[in-house]
Amino acid sequence: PANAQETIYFSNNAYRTGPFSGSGIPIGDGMRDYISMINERDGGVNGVKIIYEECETGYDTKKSIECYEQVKSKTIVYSPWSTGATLAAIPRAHVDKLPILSMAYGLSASADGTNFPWVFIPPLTYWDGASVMVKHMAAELGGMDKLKGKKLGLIHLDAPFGKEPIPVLENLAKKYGFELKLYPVAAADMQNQGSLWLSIRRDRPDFLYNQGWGAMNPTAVKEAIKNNFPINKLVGVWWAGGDDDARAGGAEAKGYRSLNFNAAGQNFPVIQDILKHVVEKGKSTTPKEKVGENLYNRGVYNSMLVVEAIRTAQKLTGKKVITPEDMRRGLENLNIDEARLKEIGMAGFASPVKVSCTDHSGHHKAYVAEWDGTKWTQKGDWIEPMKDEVRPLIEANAKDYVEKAGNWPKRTEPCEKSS
Amino acid sequence: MSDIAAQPAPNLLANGWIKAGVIVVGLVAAALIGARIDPTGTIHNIFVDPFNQMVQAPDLLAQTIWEGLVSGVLYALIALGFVLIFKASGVFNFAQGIMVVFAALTLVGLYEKGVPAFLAVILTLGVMFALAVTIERVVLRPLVNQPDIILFMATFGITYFLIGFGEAIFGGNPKQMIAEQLYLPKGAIDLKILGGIVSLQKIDIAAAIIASLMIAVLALFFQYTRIGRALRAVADSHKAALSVGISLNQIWVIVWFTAGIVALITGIMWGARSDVSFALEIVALKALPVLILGGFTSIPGAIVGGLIIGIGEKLGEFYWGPLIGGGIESWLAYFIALGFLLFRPQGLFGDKIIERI
Amino acid sequence: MNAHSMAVAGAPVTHKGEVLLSVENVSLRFGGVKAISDVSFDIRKGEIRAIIGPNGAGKTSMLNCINGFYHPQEGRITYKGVRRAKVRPHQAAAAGIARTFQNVALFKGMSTLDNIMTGRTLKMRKGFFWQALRHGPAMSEEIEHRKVVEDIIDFLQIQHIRKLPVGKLPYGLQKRVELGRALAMEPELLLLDEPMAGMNLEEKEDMCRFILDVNNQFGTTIALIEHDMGVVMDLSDRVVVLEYGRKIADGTPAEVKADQRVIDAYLGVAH
Amino acid sequence: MSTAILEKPATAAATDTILSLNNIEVIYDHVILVLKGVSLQVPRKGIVAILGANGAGKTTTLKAISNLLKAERGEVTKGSIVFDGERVDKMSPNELVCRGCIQVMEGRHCFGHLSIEENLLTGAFTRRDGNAAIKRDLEKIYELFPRLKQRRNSQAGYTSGGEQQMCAIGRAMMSKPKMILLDEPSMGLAPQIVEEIFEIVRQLNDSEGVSFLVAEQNTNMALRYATYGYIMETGRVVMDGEANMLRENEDVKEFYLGVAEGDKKSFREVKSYKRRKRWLS
Amino acid sequence: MFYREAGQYKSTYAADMAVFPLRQDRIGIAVILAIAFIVIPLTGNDFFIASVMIPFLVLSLAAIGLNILTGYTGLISLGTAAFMGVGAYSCYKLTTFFPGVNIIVLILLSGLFSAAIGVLFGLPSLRIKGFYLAVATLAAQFFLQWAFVRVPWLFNYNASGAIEVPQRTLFGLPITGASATPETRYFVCLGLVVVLTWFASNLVHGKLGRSWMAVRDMDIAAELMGIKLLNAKLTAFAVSSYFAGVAGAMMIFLWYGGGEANDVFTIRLSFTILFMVIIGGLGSLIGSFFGAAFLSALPTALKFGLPALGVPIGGATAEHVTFMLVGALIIVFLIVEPHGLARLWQIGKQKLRTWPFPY
Ligand SMILES: Nc1ncnc2c1ncn2[C@@H]1O[C@H](COP(=O)(O)OP(=O)(O)OP(=O)(O)O)[C@@H](O)[C@H]1O
Ligand SMILES: Nc1ncnc2c1ncn2[C@@H]1O[C@H](COP(=O)(O)OP(=O)(O)OP(=O)(O)O)[C@@H](O)[C@H]1O
Ligand SMILES: [Mg+2]
Ligand SMILES: [Mg+2]
Repeated sequence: PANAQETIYFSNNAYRTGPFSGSGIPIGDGMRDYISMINERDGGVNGVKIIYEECETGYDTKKSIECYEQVKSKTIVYSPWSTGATLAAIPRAHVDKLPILSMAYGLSASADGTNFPWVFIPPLTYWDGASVMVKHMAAELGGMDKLKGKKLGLIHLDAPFGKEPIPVLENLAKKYGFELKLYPVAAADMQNQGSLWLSIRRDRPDFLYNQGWGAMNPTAVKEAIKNNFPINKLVGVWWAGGDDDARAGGAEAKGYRSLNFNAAGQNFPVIQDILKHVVEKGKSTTPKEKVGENLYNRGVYNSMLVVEAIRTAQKLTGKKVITPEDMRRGLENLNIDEARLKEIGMAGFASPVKVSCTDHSGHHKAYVAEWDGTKWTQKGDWIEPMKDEVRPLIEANAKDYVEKAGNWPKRTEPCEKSS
Repeated sequence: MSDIAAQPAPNLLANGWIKAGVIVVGLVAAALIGARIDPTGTIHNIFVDPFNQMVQAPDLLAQTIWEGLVSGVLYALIALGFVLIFKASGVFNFAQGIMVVFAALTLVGLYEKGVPAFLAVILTLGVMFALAVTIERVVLRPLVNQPDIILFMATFGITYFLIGFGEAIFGGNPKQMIAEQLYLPKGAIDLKILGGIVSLQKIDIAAAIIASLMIAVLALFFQYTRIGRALRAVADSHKAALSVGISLNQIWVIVWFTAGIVALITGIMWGARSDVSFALEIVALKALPVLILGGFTSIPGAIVGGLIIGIGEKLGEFYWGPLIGGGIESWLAYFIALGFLLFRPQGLFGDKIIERI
Repeated sequence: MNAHSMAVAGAPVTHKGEVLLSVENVSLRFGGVKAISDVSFDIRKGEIRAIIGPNGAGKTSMLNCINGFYHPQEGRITYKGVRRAKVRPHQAAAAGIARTFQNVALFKGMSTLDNIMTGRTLKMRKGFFWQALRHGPAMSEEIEHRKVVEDIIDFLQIQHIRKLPVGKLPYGLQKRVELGRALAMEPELLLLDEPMAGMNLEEKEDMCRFILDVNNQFGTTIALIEHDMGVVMDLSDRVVVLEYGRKIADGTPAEVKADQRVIDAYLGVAH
Repeated sequence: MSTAILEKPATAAATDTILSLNNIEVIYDHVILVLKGVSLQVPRKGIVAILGANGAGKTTTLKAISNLLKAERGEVTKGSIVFDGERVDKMSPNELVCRGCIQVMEGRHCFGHLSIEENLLTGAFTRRDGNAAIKRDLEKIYELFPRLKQRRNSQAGYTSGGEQQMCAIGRAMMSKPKMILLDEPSMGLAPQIVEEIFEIVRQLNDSEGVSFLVAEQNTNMALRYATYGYIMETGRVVMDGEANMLRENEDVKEFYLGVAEGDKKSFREVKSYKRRKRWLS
Repeated sequence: MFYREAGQYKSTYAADMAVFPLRQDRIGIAVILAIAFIVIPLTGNDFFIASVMIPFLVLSLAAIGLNILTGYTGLISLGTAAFMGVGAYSCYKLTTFFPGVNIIVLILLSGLFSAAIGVLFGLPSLRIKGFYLAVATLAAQFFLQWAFVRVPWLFNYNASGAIEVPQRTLFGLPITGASATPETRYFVCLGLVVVLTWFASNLVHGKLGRSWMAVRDMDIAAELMGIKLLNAKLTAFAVSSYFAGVAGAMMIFLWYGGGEANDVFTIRLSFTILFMVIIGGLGSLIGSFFGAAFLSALPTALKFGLPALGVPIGGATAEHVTFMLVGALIIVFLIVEPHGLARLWQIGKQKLRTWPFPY
């Protein structure tokens, strides 16, 4: 058993308040419960307890920055939980030498580990997501060649987060000969999409990809139903895959799809353990039936990445209590294969993740989830992103970022031999 | 006829409307000429193409206008809450948006606790009444006769408080409106006209009817009853109203409670369209241009303003938005309102700003 | 008081006795309400001209026409021999017309001193950047004008309220500050709208003294609206009487006082 | 301080006074002491005048009575106010109006966006005796002020100063009060109308027994109609007495009536600014 | 007893017209400046300087800007955040074009662009008044915010769609970018704020300030005094937007250090600044500081203070309690003194002056 002082501190930016708390609460719960489970069940990671704390941001960049300043000297990894917060934290983290884990959000270019040694964006980026969407569309149509002449609409929040997939989709549209239509939604109009759906009615796109967030998603689902848009042709990015997002549409939302990289539901040993060690002991704020919802499980997944990275770091350094520096190494050498997934009770829960010195994302597989009226189910196989499309874009943009920043610190951290 | 010549020619251009008309006609003429000269360029896209589209797909035009109409009505509902309080106490109530959220959450929250739908409505009204009384006692009464901007600020304090309070009680999760339980109609009427389908949501029709009724009743109430007159008097001058024996306390409770009722109805209607969540508060900002366009003090102004903004915004976004990449809806409403205001600085139906010396 | 410091800067174009301002056939309507119908009169250089009449006769509206706040639909107003079609109020101010108001129109949030200093705005020239520095030329200009303003403050005996915000002063003092603000503009024509309303006798006497002094020492022409007949009769050189927007009499106080129409319309039997 | 040192007719019986102020002190903004112990009585069916220079505190006294001070961040910190046998200093203004005491504020304060007629009708807000009675009284007001009838549909904000003053007075009369507090009723009114207003005061007083407390600068007029007068100076009552007695007082004559040393002086002849005589300084 | 003006006679107008005529006030200011320039950098930790002081200074500057418009000139603006955004983007463009020019100079220059845009949206103020004018400023707010997203030129076509703050140095010391220490950034902010506050104070105490206040208190009378309304209002818009613009540039370059600028300059921020101005005291420069301190530092203080008071740290609950407390405090302060914290301050001083007597 570990010495009482042997703890690792991990602070997470939570947003249990504010307009996006609907997503923030299940995510935060999932993250917290997984860590609690590890502490309860295993007494921590290799015997070292993790002290988990939340810094409430209300999804406000100003408060996120405040949280960064507050936790930077204590936490082993910074978990920004918003694109704005990630962008603001990236330059700081490079100086403060604090790893950032932005799981499938944030700056896509930061997947370039050569230029961004401190930022990690597994398992995939928005750009990968966009390419998965195109592949899914092709699969539905019956082959990549069938894309020609089709129309893909992109509903997106009119903000950098929403516009993220545009460059990739534009490239792919050119390559495969389909047409891309953009439908921006201003933040103030998230719940007010009337005219946008009129335009959709006019343009009759074959598929819609929804890079949406918050209240924008349920509204989009409802509007799609209202406008008789075939609901199974509306596919959301993974952040548009909340249970509440789909539930809003009622029975007619059946068939709504979203990309996903974690499984939903309770049928996994890991979730069962959480139920057993945390929820049923009254140590969680989540009601039992909400455990296993999509966003909850995503929180679990994120915490799993943190825990596995700690484990990796411990192994690499031989220390029990690790520093942020060590954590960076842990994240960079993360390698969760099928066997390991099985060990931690996550077989089938996610695809294997491997991060390397140059590739801080891994561009891993995602799948398409479908709402069956009450829960999310997997539809088809896991889809590999078009890495060869995405990777050059990432490298070019990373280079651009570093050039513009002027005096960007060169990577001095050595790559591990193994990776 | 000879004496006409003797009179000085009336300066027609002095009339704002005529001036506006001349400018508009001039612009249109210039544009049409421009479009003729250059049949594929920008000018053509701005001035000719959208109209072509309207003619070619009249069903879409009709649908657009209907959508505009509906969102206009919904904006008007929010604006109405503002107008009521402004008209009756001169307070620009920043908290109206959060009151909408709060009312809707209370309703849904009670229902989730197992209270039958209609009883929940009544209880929610009770809560809104309690809120009105509290606001009057705690906030307004000590701030009698303070400048408008101070009261405006106080309503911001209320907003902050209600956000914290509401989230603490109801949590931040979005909730679904209990539209069906309240027997609000579902589904759509699909009209096969104009060579296409124009689909009218029943809930939207209901919203339009409810809003129009409410606005009519309130407008009459304000104009023709003793209390209505007193409300307007209070808006003019707290001090003078006090001096003639109008009880500000009572008036304020009445008004804030009425605004609370409007907030509940607004919450139900908006909630049925999307979801009930704190994000709805942001939609309340959309009421500002409506309010300003209609005039802060005019109840009919709220509906007319709402319709103009709603339809203008939808047409603008639908036909002209794509020219500059769309999403112009976020600011178009303000420019529409600004345009009208340049000709009528007090809004379409607002009380004229008294300038005397 | 310090007379020379207040000497009117620009040499007057007109001489005593000449017509300074003439109003010809002026009519003003608001929708259906005829505030002024076809009124003509003139104001001569250096005189005190009273305008009297029952309530709502159009006196205030007349002053508003003169300094460009209202624009009459018909008629001409000629000032210093120049007729301007549509004067803007600030143009009238620049031409040397100052005024006080029936319902005190002071700048409520500012101190007495600042209120009177605003009267000097037109006379201050230093640019934005000097003002931002508040040193050098801008400061010496401030000081120069401050001296003038202090003279006015002495003259009106309001030293003790110099730094108080005017909003809460008693009504009578507010009227006095307002007069000070108008005087600070060093006007050629001073329009006074009921300067003595709400004052008791003693204060009225003081106010009369101020008006007479301004008139005598600086030759400022004064147009005066007042309901206290004692004041009007004693102070004014000539009186014009309005009723329902029409002129019903014009002449010396004695003449007007004896006019039966004026007695019926305005003075009542008691006088 | 107390006014007891000044001779004063013994207030016969408490029931005969409709309003009495006992030694009240008023502070604005928590720091500005304005009234320093003011006591006064208004007999039932009496007309009492408050006289005094600018800033003496007349308006403040009236507002203290009608409880309008709170709206200006002032408060009565000492003393008591009794109206019709009841302590009223903690009441809200509208309760006071319901009990029959209404104030006509200095400087008009009409409801600018309401028409003249609506202004008058709001005066009847507290009345419960039916529309017919209100209509009748409205006609009566129009008779008294024919000018108002002509302008009945104009927005009050656009009417002339005098018209607004008439409107404010008429509005107060619409509430059928037992007592009216009049603050500078003559301000901005044509002489003829001033006369008329005081006639109305007398008439209401005679026929309907309405009591009046009038703060007025037109001393001459006020003392002619009032039965009793108080003279205030920087927040204190410095002299009081029967109206005719005050009218004979030499100081009052000189400073308020302008008829010292015999007859009235012309305003032109006032040579120098007078040394201000103050009773207290 | 200690705060008396007695005995301090002014023998010149210049002395009487000084911004701080009382010796005690001058000493007070000196002490505050000494604390700001010496004590805070010496004793404050990084968190305090970076997350409390810098936001406070930046928001104070924005609040001063808005106070000039709303407090001094009486024009309500709900577009402050957008004008701040203009400053931020101008500064970004300027530093891309002129990477060699000192960033402080560029920050000061970027205010000019925002001033120009401010004047443009200020034009309707001649016809439109009061709350109605808010529509013009709202139009600015939403239009500019839209433009910040839609015009990629503004953010140099960065894939992130955000301003990425480059490193810039002064005498070799980095003052922007990641390696600038909080202390350095704090000193730059403080210097800018002190100088600009001094300018603002000069302006509002001079002719221009008087014209603004005249327009605010009674525009009709002001015009009859010869003040050109359009000029007065537009200069107010220009100066106000200038301050906002500089504050915006400081916000991104010295505080946020990059990020998704569009989600920074939202209507929320506009409202927050307006409320800072109101609660601090309309028409008072010192009030702008009080207001900024109240609304920017109070939530942070509560966040750390509440656990000390025994309220559970549980992020969300603390946040809810903070919201409720801030709301309640706003109302309490308004009731105690509607004219803002600045007035409260004044009354306090007045009480000190007459102390130990109550009146
Ligand atoms: N802006 C306006 N709009 C409408 N009517 C107006 C306006 N200005 C003045 N009037 C009307 O014109 C008439 C004359 O008003 P004015 O203020 O000139 O009267 P006055 O002679 O000054 O009266 P008083 O002695 O009562 O001040 C009044 O009946 C008034 O209602
Ligand atoms: N709201 C206020 N705040 C602070 N001081 C005030 C306020 N109102 C009045 N005062 C002060 O109280 C004193 C008495 O004022 P009040 O208005 O009662 O005088 P008054 O006798 O009615 O004078 P007037 O004849 O000019 O109307 C004045 O010195 C005035 O400055
Ligand atoms: Mg008049
Ligand atoms: Mg008074």
